[in-house]
Amino acid sequence: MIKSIWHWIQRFSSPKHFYGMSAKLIPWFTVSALLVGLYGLYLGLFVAPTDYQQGESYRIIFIHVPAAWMSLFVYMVMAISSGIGIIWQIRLADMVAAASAPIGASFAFLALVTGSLWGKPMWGAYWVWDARLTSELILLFLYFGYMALQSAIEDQRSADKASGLLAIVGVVNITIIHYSVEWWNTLHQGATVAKFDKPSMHIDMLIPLLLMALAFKLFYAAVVLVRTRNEALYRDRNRRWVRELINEL
Amino acid sequence: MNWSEFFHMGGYAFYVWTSYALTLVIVVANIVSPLLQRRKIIARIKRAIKRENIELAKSHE
Amino acid sequence: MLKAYYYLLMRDLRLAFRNRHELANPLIFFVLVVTLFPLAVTPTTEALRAMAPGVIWVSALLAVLLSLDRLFKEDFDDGSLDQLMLSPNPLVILVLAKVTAHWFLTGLPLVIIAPLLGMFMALPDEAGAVLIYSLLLGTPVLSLIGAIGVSLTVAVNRGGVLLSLIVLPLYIPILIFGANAVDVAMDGLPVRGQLLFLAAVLVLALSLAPLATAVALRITASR
Amino acid sequence: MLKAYYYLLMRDLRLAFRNRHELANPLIFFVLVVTLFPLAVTPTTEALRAMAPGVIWVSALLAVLLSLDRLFKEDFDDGSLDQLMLSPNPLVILVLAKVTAHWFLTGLPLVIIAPLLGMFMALPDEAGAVLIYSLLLGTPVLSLIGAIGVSLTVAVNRGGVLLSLIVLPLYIPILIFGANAVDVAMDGLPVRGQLLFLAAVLVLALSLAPLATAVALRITASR
Amino acid sequence: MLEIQSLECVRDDRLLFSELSFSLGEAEVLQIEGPNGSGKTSLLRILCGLRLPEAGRVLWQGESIRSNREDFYASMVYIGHLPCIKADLTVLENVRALLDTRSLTVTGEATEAALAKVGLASYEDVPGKALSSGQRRRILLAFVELAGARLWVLDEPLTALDVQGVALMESMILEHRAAGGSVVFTTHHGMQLDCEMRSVRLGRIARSAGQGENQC
Amino acid sequence: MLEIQSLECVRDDRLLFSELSFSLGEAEVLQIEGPNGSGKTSLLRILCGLRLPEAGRVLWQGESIRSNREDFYASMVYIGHLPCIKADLTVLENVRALLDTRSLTVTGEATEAALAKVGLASYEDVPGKALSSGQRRRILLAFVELAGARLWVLDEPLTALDVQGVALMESMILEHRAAGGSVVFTTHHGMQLDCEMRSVRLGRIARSAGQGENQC
Ligand code: HEM
Ligand SMILES: Nc1ncnc2c1ncn2[C@@H]1O[C@H](COP(=O)(O)OP(=O)(O)OP(=O)(O)O)[C@@H](O)[C@H]1O
Ligand SMILES: Nc1ncnc2c1ncn2[C@@H]1O[C@H](COP(=O)(O)OP(=O)(O)OP(=O)(O)O)[C@@H](O)[C@H]1O
Ligand SMILES: [Mg+2]
Ligand SMILES: [Mg+2]
Repeated sequence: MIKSIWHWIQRFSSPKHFYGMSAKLIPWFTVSALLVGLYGLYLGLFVAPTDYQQGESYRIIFIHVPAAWMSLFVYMVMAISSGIGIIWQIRLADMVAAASAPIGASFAFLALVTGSLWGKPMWGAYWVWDARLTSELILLFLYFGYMALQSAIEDQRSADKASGLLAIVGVVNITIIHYSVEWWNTLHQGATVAKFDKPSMHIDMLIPLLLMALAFKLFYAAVVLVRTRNEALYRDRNRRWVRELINEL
Repeated sequence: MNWSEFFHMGGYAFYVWTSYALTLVIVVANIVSPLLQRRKIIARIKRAIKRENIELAKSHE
Repeated sequence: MLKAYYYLLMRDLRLAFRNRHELANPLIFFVLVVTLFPLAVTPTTEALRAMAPGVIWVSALLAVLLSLDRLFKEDFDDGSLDQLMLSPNPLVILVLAKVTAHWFLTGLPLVIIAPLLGMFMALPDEAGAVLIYSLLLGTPVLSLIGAIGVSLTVAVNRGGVLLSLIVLPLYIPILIFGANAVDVAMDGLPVRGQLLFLAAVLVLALSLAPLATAVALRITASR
Repeated sequence: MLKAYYYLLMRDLRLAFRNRHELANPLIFFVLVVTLFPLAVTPTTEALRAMAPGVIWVSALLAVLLSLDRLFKEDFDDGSLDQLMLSPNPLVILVLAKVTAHWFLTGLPLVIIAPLLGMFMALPDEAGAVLIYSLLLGTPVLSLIGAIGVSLTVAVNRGGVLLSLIVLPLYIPILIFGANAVDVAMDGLPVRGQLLFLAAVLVLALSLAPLATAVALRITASR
Repeated sequence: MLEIQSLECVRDDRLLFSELSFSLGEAEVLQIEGPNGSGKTSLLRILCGLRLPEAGRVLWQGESIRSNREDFYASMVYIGHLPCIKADLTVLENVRALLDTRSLTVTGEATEAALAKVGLASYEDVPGKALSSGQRRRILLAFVELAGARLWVLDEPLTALDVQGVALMESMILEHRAAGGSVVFTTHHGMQLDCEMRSVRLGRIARSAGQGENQC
Repeated sequence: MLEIQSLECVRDDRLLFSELSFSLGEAEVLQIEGPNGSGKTSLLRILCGLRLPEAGRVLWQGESIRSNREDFYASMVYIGHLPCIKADLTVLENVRALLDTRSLTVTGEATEAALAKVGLASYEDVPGKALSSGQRRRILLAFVELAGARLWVLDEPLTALDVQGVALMESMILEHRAAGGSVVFTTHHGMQLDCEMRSVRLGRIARSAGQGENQC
């Protein structure tokens, strides 16, 4: 039983099989990301009411929060699939991890920049040293570290395993950082954190927010598939299936 | 609500629209870069195949 | 097994004592960096005191960071690391021996000199004591976590800056708690919480980091 | 001669661009170290602002320091340095080419990113501008003086910390004047004097450091 | 003792060898042959478990070396392209350090005898950094001599050795074989061994997958 | 062309050679012989001006090489124990980088021909890090071929080369000699040169000053 599941997983996770299957999935993800995203934008920019405290500036929320969520989510995907790659030696998992890193990094960057753009009108400064901000910044550095290590090691297998290990260690670290910074900062600077307390949100704001979050997830799914396909092509460049595929192009 | 008011964003236009513009840039970059990458990879593999064929031909001589 | 641990530790210590001058290097670096700050800012006593915990801790951290490549780089370059990996003893034990040696040669000296620097930066006495405790608990963790970083980057040439990119984010919790303990002690508040946290992290690192390092070494050795 | 300069410069730049990721490393290190400080001290705006010039300048200095071994270490290890020394072109020119490449790859990026870090540390705008000028004048000197240090220590294995011992004291004047300029600008005072001093040091270093480096290289090559 | 089962090794774009199988019994000497870049070093590193092969297994006494590490490593010794010499340790300390990683305690006399044998008799207290390239390699010979391993894996052991050094290496291999030990080695510079010897030839430089050819 | 006048070299405590004199004319080949640690590498480095001798002088066209550096270096090329290969540059770029330090502009075809000659024809765009030890050394051969120098100084040029590589090196030296160039080299592994050849023998490993013996 277990053996047959194992065989099934292996067949299913072969780059060749993945390459064929993902081609069918990508259009669906792309189109639905576009539709959900446009609808979410419409609701967020035109329908949602003005916030009585923050004025119109709060509309940054519709990209800031989804981007911040995604940056955490993608890191978890990266760490988990790295773990799978290291423990069960499934190459596709390594490829997914490697493909996720640049996407996650760009989300983290987006969250940082939109956050600081929002911070200027709200706090009067682009940047303050608050727990959430700090851990998001460190997260960006962890992404950079992952990508730098991945490209610095020549041997592809070593690169995957080494950077995967780093991603896993990073998860432990991010959790510790988050709590430690929170504790450290509330000791001295409760005020900043209090600003984050989510006001009970108006439903007309909540719905576009959730829609945008969904759109970002769908978008990630589409992009990560394309990137993983690239990784598969590149890493299997000497295998027959890639050669045949390229010859047909 | 008229358009100029909409673009004005209650005085927060710079912050809001920079955010949205950056989002657009990043979304586009995320779409374009893997496509370019794909093109590069395919070109590279094609070159490798060509080179091998030349070498194969040579070694048969 | 214990014998292997002991021999390797001794070899590393002996190697370090062969070039006495190198022994003092992390220490001197530490002192130099700490002294740079009073030179760069207007040194009023209050300003100095306010930045002292941060400056001392950051400098200690950088000193450890810079001495990290002592840990495996040379062994990697001359092939000794291959021989370690081909040892019949568990790699974890050997890693632990090397980390111990590293701490004796960098962490410990920093702990010993720290009170002097505290004095230099006008740190009150009670905070000076906490500085020592926090460094005593914190520096072994820096060596342990650093070992993971070095083992991941040892095969990369010009890996120095890459190493810091990987290791510095991992050092941040220790830095926050270590410096914070000193900071809080300056205000005369209790610091048990911070020190307990550092101790907990030390135990955690001691049990997990050598394993991770051993795995990482096997990965990078696969040339 | 100019051709040799150009070719060597190009070779080094190309080598750097071959590993894109490495290109950003000194920069990331710079940003990371600057970030460490607010984490280690209580980050009130005034406290941050007070330490900003010092922290940013010290971090820039450390980033340059750490990237120095890029300058000759690899060439030494793989024997290319011997070939440079056997070149029919004057060694000074080749040294200058390598230093130029080093500055393009480390100093310049630091200058460009510095305003962002000024923002992180709550630096007022006018001080931010002075920060850029001071770094623009100061970082080439760091590369030039650093080159002397590396050429002296390149034959020593584990020379990293030794290098900092040699180089850091030489860096101190630049640090003092650079950081002071920013400090003074924060108070709205004129900074012409400091900037002129930095410019003078730059001219001096540009004319003397390559010569000293060339001599030092001939000495260390005599293995 | 040692069994290689259908190994495959790929580096970068190139398949170096695949379906490579052979085995090595007691008192056997095996040479890995092949031109520059044919994968000899890679093969030896796989054989020691330092590198993972793309496919295939290495067995020691019938068990995979990965599950049986301690046993395997206790009875083999490897020397590669790199000299493993610490610049700051003396010749004597260098040998001892190498032996220590294997948890071997060798008497002082045995060590001295081995150093004398490899021609470093008067060099015991010279630091590693003051040795010429050939002298460094000789320390490794002393290490191999003292390691007391049944299997020797030697990658280009003749590098930098002078004529006398080459003769020494040859006689050491013969002695080891006579005592029932086995040897796997590579070299480009003819080793004249006065004994039966098998060889594995790795293919011509194969630029792409599928072009490798190995004979056994 | 090259004249060595009563050179002396001391390393650490040991006198390696003293009062060593010889000269090298056009179209001459000279081998430096001697066991491990006898000072061959040290001699060659002195000869290039990379190392200062304890006593004695090296003259090029009758002038000291130190006062005449540009001229001397424009007409000699040296390869040592180290490969000078940049891991991140391709084979082609590596050769060009080596030539650039000498301010030589060599046509693309000439470079390709040289690479083909040393057996790296299809490796032009492979990065240095992906080369085996023998392939790295071959890049140096291409460099020597293209450098257009009259004097070649080669320290163990046969290191890591396979049989075919050794034959190539031999033929290159013969060609160079035929064109009027001269060569100084060391090697432990017999080089079969089909030409007149002189040799300088450095003494047995001398442990302390005064024991060195050199013949010329
Ligand atoms: C550089 C500045 C900022 C950064 C790096 C940042 C980062 C983050 C991150 C990482 C999250 C996700 C937290 C989680 O799900 O655990 C988040 C959520 C959020 N952020 Fe920000 N943020 C920044 C500025 C701001 C500002 C100025 C505001 C508004 C005043 C804001 C409002 C929010 C809200 C409302 C959420 C959702 C909270 C929740 O899910 O509980 N952020 N931010
Ligand atoms: N680090 C590396 N990364 C990628 N490819 C490599 C690496 N090292 C070697 N190779 C490639 O692997 C092949 C085999 O190398 P290997 O070192 O095993 O050869 P070898 O038979 O030992 O050669 P030599 O006789 O020159 O020592 C070579 O063609 C080389 O191009
Ligand atoms: N860096 C050094 N410091 C001190 N002594 C050295 C150094 N390098 C070499 N020696 C000593 O100088 C002597 C000559 O070394 P050299 O490298 O010139 O020998 P070689 O003839 O090239 O030997 P090999 O055949 O082993 O390459 C050796 O006895 C060695 O002990
Ligand atoms: Mg080899
Ligand atoms: Mg030599």
